[in-house]
Amino acid sequence: MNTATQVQEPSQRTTISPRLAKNYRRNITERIIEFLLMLCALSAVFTTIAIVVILVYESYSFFEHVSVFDFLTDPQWTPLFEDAHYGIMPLVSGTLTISFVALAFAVPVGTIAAIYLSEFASHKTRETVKPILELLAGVPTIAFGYFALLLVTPLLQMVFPDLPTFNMLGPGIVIGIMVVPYIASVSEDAMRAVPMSMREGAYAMGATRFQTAMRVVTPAAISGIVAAYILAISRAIGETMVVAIAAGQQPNLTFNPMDSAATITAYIVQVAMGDLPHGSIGYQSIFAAGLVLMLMTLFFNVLGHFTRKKFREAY
Amino acid sequence: MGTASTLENIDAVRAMIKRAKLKDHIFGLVGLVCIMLILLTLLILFVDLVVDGYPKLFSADFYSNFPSRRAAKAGLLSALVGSSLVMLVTFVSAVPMGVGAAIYLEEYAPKNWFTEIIEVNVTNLAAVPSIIYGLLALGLFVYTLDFGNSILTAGLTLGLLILPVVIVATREAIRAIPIAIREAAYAVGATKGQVVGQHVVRYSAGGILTGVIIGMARAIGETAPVITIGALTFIAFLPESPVSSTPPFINFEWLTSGFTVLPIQMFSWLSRPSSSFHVNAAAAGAIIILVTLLMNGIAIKMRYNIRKKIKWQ
Amino acid sequence: SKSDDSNTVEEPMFEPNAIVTIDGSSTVFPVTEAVAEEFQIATKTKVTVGISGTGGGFKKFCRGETDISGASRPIKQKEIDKCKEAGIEFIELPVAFDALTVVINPANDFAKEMTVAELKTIWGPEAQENITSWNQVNPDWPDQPLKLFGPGADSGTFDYFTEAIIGKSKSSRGDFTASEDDNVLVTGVAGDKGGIGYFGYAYYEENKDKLTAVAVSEEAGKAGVLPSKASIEDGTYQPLARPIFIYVKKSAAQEKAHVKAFVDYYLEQGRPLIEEVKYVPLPAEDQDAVIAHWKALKAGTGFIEGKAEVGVKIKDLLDRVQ
Amino acid sequence: MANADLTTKAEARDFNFFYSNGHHALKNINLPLYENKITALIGPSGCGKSTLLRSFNRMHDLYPGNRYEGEIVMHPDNTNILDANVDPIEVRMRISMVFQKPNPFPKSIFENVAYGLRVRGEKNKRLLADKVEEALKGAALWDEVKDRLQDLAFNLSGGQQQRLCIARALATDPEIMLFDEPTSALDPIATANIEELMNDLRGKLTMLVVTHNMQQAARVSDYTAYMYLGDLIEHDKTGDIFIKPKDKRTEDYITGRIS
Amino acid sequence: MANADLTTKAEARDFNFFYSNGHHALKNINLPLYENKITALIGPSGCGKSTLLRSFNRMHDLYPGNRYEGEIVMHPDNTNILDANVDPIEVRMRISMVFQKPNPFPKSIFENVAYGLRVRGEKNKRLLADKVEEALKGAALWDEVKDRLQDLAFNLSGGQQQRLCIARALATDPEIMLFDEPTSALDPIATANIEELMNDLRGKLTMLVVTHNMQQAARVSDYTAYMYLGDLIEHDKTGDIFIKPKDKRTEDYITGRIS
Ligand SMILES: Nc1ncnc2c1ncn2[C@@H]1O[C@H](COP(=O)(O)OP(=O)(O)OP(=O)(O)O)[C@@H](O)[C@H]1O
Ligand SMILES: Nc1ncnc2c1ncn2[C@@H]1O[C@H](COP(=O)(O)OP(=O)(O)OP(=O)(O)O)[C@@H](O)[C@H]1O
Ligand SMILES: [Mg+2]
Ligand SMILES: [Mg+2]
Repeated sequence: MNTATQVQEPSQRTTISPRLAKNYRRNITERIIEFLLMLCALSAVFTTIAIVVILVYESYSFFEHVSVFDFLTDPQWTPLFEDAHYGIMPLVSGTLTISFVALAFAVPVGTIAAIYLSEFASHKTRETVKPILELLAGVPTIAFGYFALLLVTPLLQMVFPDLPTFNMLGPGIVIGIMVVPYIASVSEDAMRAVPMSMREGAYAMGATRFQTAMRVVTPAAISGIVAAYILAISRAIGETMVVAIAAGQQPNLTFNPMDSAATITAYIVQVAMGDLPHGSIGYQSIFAAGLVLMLMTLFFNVLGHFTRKKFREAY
Repeated sequence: MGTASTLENIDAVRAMIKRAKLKDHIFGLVGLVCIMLILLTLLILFVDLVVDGYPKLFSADFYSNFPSRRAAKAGLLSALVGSSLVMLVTFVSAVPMGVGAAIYLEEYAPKNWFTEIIEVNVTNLAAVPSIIYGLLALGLFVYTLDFGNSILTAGLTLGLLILPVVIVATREAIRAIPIAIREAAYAVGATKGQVVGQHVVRYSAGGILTGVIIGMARAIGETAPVITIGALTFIAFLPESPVSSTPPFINFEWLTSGFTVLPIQMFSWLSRPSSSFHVNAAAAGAIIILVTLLMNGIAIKMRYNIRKKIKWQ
Repeated sequence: SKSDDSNTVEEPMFEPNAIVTIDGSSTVFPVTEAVAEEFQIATKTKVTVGISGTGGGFKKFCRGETDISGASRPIKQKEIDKCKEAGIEFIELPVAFDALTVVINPANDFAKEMTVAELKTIWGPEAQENITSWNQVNPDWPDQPLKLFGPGADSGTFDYFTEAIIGKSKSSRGDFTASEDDNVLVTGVAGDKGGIGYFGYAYYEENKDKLTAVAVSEEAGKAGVLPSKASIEDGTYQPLARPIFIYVKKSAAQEKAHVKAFVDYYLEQGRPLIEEVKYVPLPAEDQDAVIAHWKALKAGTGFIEGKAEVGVKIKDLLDRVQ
Repeated sequence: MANADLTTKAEARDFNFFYSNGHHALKNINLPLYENKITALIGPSGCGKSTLLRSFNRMHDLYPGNRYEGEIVMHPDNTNILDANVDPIEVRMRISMVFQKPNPFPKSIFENVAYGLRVRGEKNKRLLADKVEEALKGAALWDEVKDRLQDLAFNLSGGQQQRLCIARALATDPEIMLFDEPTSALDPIATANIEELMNDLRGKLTMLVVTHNMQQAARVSDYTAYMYLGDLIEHDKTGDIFIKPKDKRTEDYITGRIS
Repeated sequence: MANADLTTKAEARDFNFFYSNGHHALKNINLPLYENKITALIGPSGCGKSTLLRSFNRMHDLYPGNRYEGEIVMHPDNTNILDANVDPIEVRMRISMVFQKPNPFPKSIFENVAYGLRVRGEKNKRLLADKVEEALKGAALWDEVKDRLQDLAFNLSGGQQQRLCIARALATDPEIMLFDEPTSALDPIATANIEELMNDLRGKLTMLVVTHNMQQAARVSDYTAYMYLGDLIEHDKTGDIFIKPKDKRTEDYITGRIS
């Protein structure tokens, strides 16, 4: 084919619109825009770097006084006392225990709520309930703190008469309530993302809603759901005011939720509220604690990021 | 194949279906209970605060008085103004930056390790505990940059805090715009800048705004980072007004002013010895919840309207 | 808006942008806040009162950022040095008394009176994990679990209590529920039959219905004394009554008319306000001595090397400064 | 077009369908499905082929607001499957369906095929294994997958996935099988495989096949129905429809004047 | 097929295309587009029709990693539009495109059509209005929308939206128009309208049309090219291709043996 293409004199390339003459300037503007936008994107990196630098810098001074070994193994955390001990373990145990209680509450409730919203509720219910659930995230956390101290713990004391006023169970459950919306909403999104054709496949086999939800939709969305759990863990670990108010601020090396305890966050905010001079070891200790907190959440966040990524590849 | 096995055992099959559907009903009930549990908590919390704060909530003085040592006289004025000004700084610092970052990530960023780092960073920041932002502010804004515990410090801190929220919301809004729209614009000869400016940003504006509102609603209720920067202060006057009637009409003195915000005011009332202050605290709590409810409500309504108006095919 | 008539600047007595900046102890805060509020109404001058704590307050004070610093303990030698470096001279003014109050649950009818030694047994560092029951403190008391509540280890109150009871500042057991928010302590003691805690007198005053105050005796055999206005004024509530201070920057007192006016107001009109916020005013003659001290602008501290002293007399303190 | 030798397995009678937005998608459809015959549904895009097919297993019940009118009757029991008293789950146990895009579950190959039986409460392992093998053989997939039954179904190729979906549908011994453009997402070779498979099943199973490929309809079906804008225009032996359509619109479509 | 009367408006010469994942989607394509003629591209799904079409306005540049090899030359200026020195924006200003699914901007009808001119920096209101009217008339849409130019484009029906997209493409006086299955998302009536419109434009504009509907190719095009698995198998006058295809694979496709 194609033998008869007429031979054409290569004529001069003409610009089609006068605007094309501005080609060069246009490219410059486009470059500048791109560069500015990249700076914006880098702001996220800068923030992270700033956080890390501040935490590491202040912690460095802290670790000049306290050996890392003591920090990790000493069973007592009393940095502000005459007989100062700098063992982070009691704060970590408090943090983990409260997070565990929170998740023990939030995972079942949040997952069930997500499955209900995604597979059982009518479109209208879902569209009304979901935003209301998200409103919970907007409630100031100090309100939740007093809610835990003045309402939930007394209720729990009716069941467990020995429960002290300050304990990890009450605030744990309240944090659980606070993170349910995250779990419900992110899991629900993951379930929504399961293509309708997959559900139709199950229903066409004669499956009931429950069977479809449990045996097809949930497994298909599992990595998204797990990512939601991980997000919830880092939320629970990072929650501050509820624990500061209701858990007792007592650094106990214990995993018993019926005890009172302090968490890393509660310690930081307690110290930040008190009479602590800048540059003292006490001041530095909140940054060392903050560094540990940051590392813990970082671990879970990165875990979550990769789970989500895997999940995105599934379809 | 083909002999009607289901039909032959139809009674057994029906009984089996009935059993299976029972689980449907049970689960439906359990799900409803779970949701009710959460909704009821919200309701109890709110009603409790409203009931406790009732005498204050409906008194005009409460909104126009400064804090006072006397519960009956103490009002929210400086906290209201403080929260508004802090939110202004938060808005100005977070929104352009967040939207720009999202646009870069969605429209410009090449797929490489560098972008990957930024992405991991953003998701990571979104889950960094707010108290860490407080420490950042303490170390960076208060002591290194010497901004003190000013409106500027608080606004920037909360701005950084909601930056990931804005980025994520904007990215979602941008992703909702079909590729086809971009290709259509490119196909008539638009440049990348034009596609971004005249299409992407414009069509995602509603989505971006809802994200911003949700982020701001979160910032309004944040307590821990603001406490960390040391904002527990008795402030019985208002900062310099940002606008004035004489040239140059705007000033920035207010940025360095001390301040108080709603959750801090609530917190400080709660820690008063006299329980008569707890009425004020409850009223302040109810107002914070109301404001966040309102903002979220607006965001949801907006999202709904946008979806109704622009239905991508 | 409506508030204009009462609070905002209408006819300021001083230049329109004059601000009295105060920071420091949360213990002194209620008094200073009350004074600030009234002063603002009277003179239309702006006052800010921060709560950075005694230490945080001095930090700012010695950097020259504030005019006045509230303190629930005397200034420390380190802080004095810092101030000196920055060329800041200060005037130390005791303004009122606070009484640390030991409280127990109302259901507790055996420990209404306690000696300092008993308190030391309960709160000393050796007690950590050892003293867990009331009968370990006093064999006459029942075998009831001991639940402790106290202010955070970085507060002036904690410093003073440990100094007064244990004999060494910041020396205390660590296994107690600590909170900067005294209402949390109130809730804790009120909610626990075996509870014991301590905090400023004002919190006890407001929560008398939920708590019992402990009468403290200095040594066994002596009768216990309950905290009250009378027992603090006459010096019998020992060792837990303590003075609280404001430190005024001398240069500000000399150069800034509004700061001077504020301190004048504090010392001369403060009495009813101090009572209103449930602190105990200084006895009349001490008050006069403080005013004289202030008028003379005598800079420096009356404490030796910045060490707190339990049961120190106001007059002695003032006299030591020349 | 009546034929005395034929048994009617199911038939739509004066059947109308309305989508929740009020759209009247099917108008007065009368269509018999003859036992063990393949009926093809053809017609331009949007004419209602899928809508009709999905009515046969009440798939539209999944989305609220859709409305059926008229009857779809199954024989020999003469049940109107649209009746409000008839449980759609029961209907779907008798009639299975294969979709346009292969939609295996995120499970192993074995579990995919066994799913229908598990839903029916079957727990006997031997029986499950037998049934799965039988269904995979019926779907001409056994030889390709017999050594990796525990592999995730997603690891199969598109054509294999579609045959897996057919095996899944076959495993429960359905009375009728519905196919909605079963090959339109597949490449030519996979398409040929599926068509061959349908030819194998011909005579054993009643099938209803939607296709927008007329050549496919001509190749695989015994009967063909032509739809246009929600109406069933013509239904007849496939040979007759393609050689001498009675209706002008059918002719236009077959000759490509409408697409 | 050589024809001395024809002017070549553009041609692909030994053109190869590789997707970023390394897929060699087009292999040694040689294809002339004759001036003011309609060329149709047919072939089974996945054969590379869209890929070739989108190479003509360098749409692939939008996605990093895609690679062109060989030339696509435009006449009379003899520009190789794939040349790295040629700005793809310039190419797109000379060659416009209509997509499979109507993709109007969420703007008013007027602004949709005016967009290409605005991008070219045109601000004169009179001129814009004239051009928009002309383009809408050219797209046979003017009478239907002239009273509601400020309405949102989404409020139009699918067929109207597609004609709007054609108007948008026409408004900038392109030298070539590309159509990628422009009717496959439309109902038969809208399809007929679009085909009629293309017939109206015939002789005024060089067009390249991808379609998977052979009847459509037969109806609207002057020349037809048949592609298979990335190769251009045959290119000839439309009548010749459909009546006496030279290649066995073309014949198989046209007679429906491959689909
Ligand atoms: N969920 C729905 N709600 C409202 N209308 C619908 C819905 N689904 C389909 N329709 C409309 O019903 C009509 C028939 O659609 P249907 O999907 O049955 O067509 P089809 O013949 O299968 O077409 P195709 O060949 O494109 O699959 C169409 O006009 C379609 O727009
Ligand atoms: N973005 C991409 N990356 C990698 N491969 C692609 C991409 N897009 C298409 N392909 C592959 O390139 C080949 C040609 O695709 P193309 O879309 O051009 O086919 P087509 O002929 O237009 O088919 P259809 O009729 O389905 O539109 C196919 O094998 C396809 O899978
Ligand atoms: Mg269909
Ligand atoms: Mg294509």
